[in-house]
Amino acid sequence: MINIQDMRDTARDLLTKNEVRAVIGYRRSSSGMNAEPVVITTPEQADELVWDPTCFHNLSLYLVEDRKFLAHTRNNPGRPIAIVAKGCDARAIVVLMQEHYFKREEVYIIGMSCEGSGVLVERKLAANGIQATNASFDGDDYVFTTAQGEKRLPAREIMADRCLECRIPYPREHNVVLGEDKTGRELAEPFAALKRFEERDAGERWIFWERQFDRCIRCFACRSVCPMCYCEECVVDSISFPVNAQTTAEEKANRVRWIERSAVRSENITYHLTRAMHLAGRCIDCNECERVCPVNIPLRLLNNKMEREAREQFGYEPGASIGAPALVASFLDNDPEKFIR
Amino acid sequence: MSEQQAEVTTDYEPRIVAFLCKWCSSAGSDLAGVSRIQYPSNATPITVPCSGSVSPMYILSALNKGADGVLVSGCHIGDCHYIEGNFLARRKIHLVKELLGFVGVEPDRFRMSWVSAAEGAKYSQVIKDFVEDLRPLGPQKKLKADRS
Amino acid sequence: MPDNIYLPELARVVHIKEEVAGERSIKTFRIEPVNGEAFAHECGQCAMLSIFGRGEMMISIASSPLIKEYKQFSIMRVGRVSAAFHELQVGDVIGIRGPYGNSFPVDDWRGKNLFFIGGGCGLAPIWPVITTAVAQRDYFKKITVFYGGRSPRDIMYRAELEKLRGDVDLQLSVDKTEDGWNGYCGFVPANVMDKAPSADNAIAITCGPPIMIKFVIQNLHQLGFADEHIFTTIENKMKCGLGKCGRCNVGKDYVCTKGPVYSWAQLKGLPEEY
Amino acid sequence: MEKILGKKQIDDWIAALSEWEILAPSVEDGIWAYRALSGAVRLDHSNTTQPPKGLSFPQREVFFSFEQIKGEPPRLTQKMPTATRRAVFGVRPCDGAGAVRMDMVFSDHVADPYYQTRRKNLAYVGLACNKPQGSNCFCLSVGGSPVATEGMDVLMTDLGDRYYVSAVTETGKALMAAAAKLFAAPTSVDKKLVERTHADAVAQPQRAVKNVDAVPAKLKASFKSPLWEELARACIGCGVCTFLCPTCHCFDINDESTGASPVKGNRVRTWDNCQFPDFTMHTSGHNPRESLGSRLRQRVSHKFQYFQENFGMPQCTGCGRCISECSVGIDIITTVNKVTEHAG
Repeated sequence: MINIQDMRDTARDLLTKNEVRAVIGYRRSSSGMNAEPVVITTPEQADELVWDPTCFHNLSLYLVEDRKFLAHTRNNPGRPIAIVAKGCDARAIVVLMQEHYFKREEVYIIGMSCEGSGVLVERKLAANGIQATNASFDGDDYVFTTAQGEKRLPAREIMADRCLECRIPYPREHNVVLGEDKTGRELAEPFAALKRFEERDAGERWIFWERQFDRCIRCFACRSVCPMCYCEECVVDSISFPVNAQTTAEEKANRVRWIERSAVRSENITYHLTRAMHLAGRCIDCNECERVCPVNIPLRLLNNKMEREAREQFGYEPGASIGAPALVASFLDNDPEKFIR
Repeated sequence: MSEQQAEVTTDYEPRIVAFLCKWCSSAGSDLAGVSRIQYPSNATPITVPCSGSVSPMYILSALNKGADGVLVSGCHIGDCHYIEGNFLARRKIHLVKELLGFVGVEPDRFRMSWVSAAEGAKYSQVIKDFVEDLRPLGPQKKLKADRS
Repeated sequence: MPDNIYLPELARVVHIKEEVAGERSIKTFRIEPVNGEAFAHECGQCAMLSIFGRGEMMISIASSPLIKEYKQFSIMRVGRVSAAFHELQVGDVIGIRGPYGNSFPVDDWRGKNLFFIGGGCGLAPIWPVITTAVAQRDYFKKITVFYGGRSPRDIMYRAELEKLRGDVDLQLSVDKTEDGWNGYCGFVPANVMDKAPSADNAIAITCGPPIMIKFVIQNLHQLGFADEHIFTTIENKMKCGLGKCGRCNVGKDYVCTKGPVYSWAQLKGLPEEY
Repeated sequence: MEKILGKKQIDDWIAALSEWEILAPSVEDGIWAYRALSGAVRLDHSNTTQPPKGLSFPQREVFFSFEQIKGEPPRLTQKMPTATRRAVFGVRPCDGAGAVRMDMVFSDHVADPYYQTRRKNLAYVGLACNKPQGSNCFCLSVGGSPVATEGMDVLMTDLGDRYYVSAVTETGKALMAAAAKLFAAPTSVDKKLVERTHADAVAQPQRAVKNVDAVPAKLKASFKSPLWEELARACIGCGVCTFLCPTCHCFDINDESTGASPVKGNRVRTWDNCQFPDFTMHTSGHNPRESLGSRLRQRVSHKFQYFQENFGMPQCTGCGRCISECSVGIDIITTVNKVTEHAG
């Protein structure tokens, strides 16, 4: 069991000794039970930090934001930035380093093991009729503070599927780590939803996806929350994004309009499939895209499909090692090719 | 309804967008032409530097813009002008194919082949087979943009 | 206003003139309505021009409201739609809707001295004011036009400017001189300070690159111009032109309806988001 | 007109509205939305994920189509929406208030014909909120009320086994008149009960923007406050808060191609929003609102200052969607309260 105070002490210590310029972590939000991301820069703020089953966010997104900001201001800060990272988040950081987005020494990883637990799903919680103001870990349980007093539930009942299926709930890449390494734990069979879905025939699958993609409102929350979607220019915005004083009229005029802005099925599906392809071998299943979707599009199915394909066909694990090549920039002599004529 | 089906089988000509690598498959298609090998004119060839340079975006975009089928064709394994471009294509295209099938697009709408510069006959066969396989599927409407 | 505010009228390009060559070239397009009469406009107003299939863009009307037969637009080649404009031939048909925005209160300025200070393509938005004032020469006292470009080749409306001599005191300048240039060499704000026009009974109208405007305003203040007597136009990205799409929103104003013309006194009350 | 309708008779009322297309809240894929009614109406909904805004201001609106044959002038064909009369059941008062604000925007200066065509054929049959719909409701603090009639054609109040139904507009009266037999005159008991229900509804605890009247001046004074960047630090720059807002109305206009020779296509309006980084970007690359803080400031200031200055009321109606659906906890109530407190 992790003592939250240890995390706060670690952060405070790093800031006091000036070893890092800021700590990216979680704090309590103003609107209810959930944690929210925070960037603290003074030792006094360390007590704001929290660690509980609502720490959903993959904070490595803010490492990307930080990098973009530094590039924009042409600032070389010298000291690293620290980040509180779960197992999945740490794998995301590894992918970013694999892609040379930043260097290892520029990040200080405060690893948090999920041990035998994981983050909760608000919808599952609501289905249990619990309206809580606070949530906390307690071994295999979650404990909630509600208007009717303390409520306890086995974590498995409302835990996120991706956490139930997670085999490596431990940040292997870290500077310090809190909690035990429970690698190999089995709370649920991986890719369970994917397997169930693939039992349907192609016609049913299309009918399913048609309904999902029709619903997309193109708020781009999935893209915005994803640490891997760091491109300066996305195929979706290729008309107006981003120009600077050096961009020539030719460049702007000749940009291909891959996808229209209209939120209609054909454009939505092109967007989501393109995104799934761009995440192949990079997505570490933090599932933030699905969590933030206001219209419940099951994006995890798409990402899982790519992940399993990479694992089973190419033996590829995303975020396993900083030195590993990217999935689509490498190959094996015996890659499948039966489909080729 | 039966009238419509009849229309599909008689008037429907599948439109194929074919991404051909400039070193092998494009030359192969030229050879088919100069050798006067008969094959259907359903494919619109787009020459690309290498099959490895075909972005999944091209494939999705072709389907979005109304292609009934998409072909990616490159040099045989071991013959890539850029040494490993077709190895990379093989992996990438596998993923695209899986993803399209996963969302319920008919697997026969998308195809990959290795055609060398000497294989004019093979190129014509690939196109013939593709057209025949596409015909029963009817027009591709799933990913095609409806901009009414 | 037409019933459907988003439906453009068709207009034919009848004349094209290249003002400035180079990477960001400027061309002036004269257009006439295909059917019926062109809408009336006032000095400083804008119109939304379309090339169908490419899109729309908001451009200030560079011809005087006194000219009814055609409208003129000077367009710099910077983006998707403007690049397509530069491909146009005489006889091509485009779309136009408008006029949009407020205008320079030219009638209020009768009996005053007018100082125009323009830089680069910033001459176009104030050009209708200059030409209208010259056409109604008797209404105004002294008219002075300061205008500068990077080099002599970047001076737009060169021939038209020269024709104004006699009616106006024309002060041309270039940042960098070339052979054959016998005008002022230096930045526009410096030229203004050098000639130091009197602020007595005078209105200053300026348009140009933001950095130029910044220094011009400082210099005008030094010369004794009050904020209420300095006018400029601002630009923001626009899509509808009708105060709805929200892009040009700055403070409580939608620039497309409340602007683009502002006195410096008004502009000081707006957030700097343009 | 004030009437009583038995709960079981609401489906009969709807059946009598044969000239109307009926929309009502339903849940599909875990999402509450106003959808075409199939089967019996359900009004036990918490507020819908999206407001009914899209019915008058759809995410995609084709203005006209164009075709340009070489050597000929372009042919434009206007595409005005068809005028189907639609009645929406179960609209919550915050969304009714939202419709009032949308109406202002789309009729101010000049009328938007696409919006107007859809809106004038749209009737809102509202449902008062006897208790807040969620933990982030704050209508009372922004000049609204859980029992407000603004924007509604009819307002229904749940009295247990029956609805107290008040017509607000002539359209509302016509809707009720279409099934006059189903409605009974309210008794004095009904009248007392509805009064008490409304009073209780208004007395329910809600979150609150503090002293909303003083907010515009304080926001104005806080334009350059460093607090904005701090408050926006976690913002991911997505469009959730604006796309789900009942009053956000920003849009983009683009030409969508349907053919290259001859050039054919549609000019299309799509929703857009001030939180996307390219929203205000000039062609030159200059961007007046480059940072996340400046964009948060724009959203909040537009809701609480600019709209107030132009239309005399805050644009925000307190539905709480932007708070509940924000994935990183950006909270418009806290934001306004913090900034105004800081302004002193």
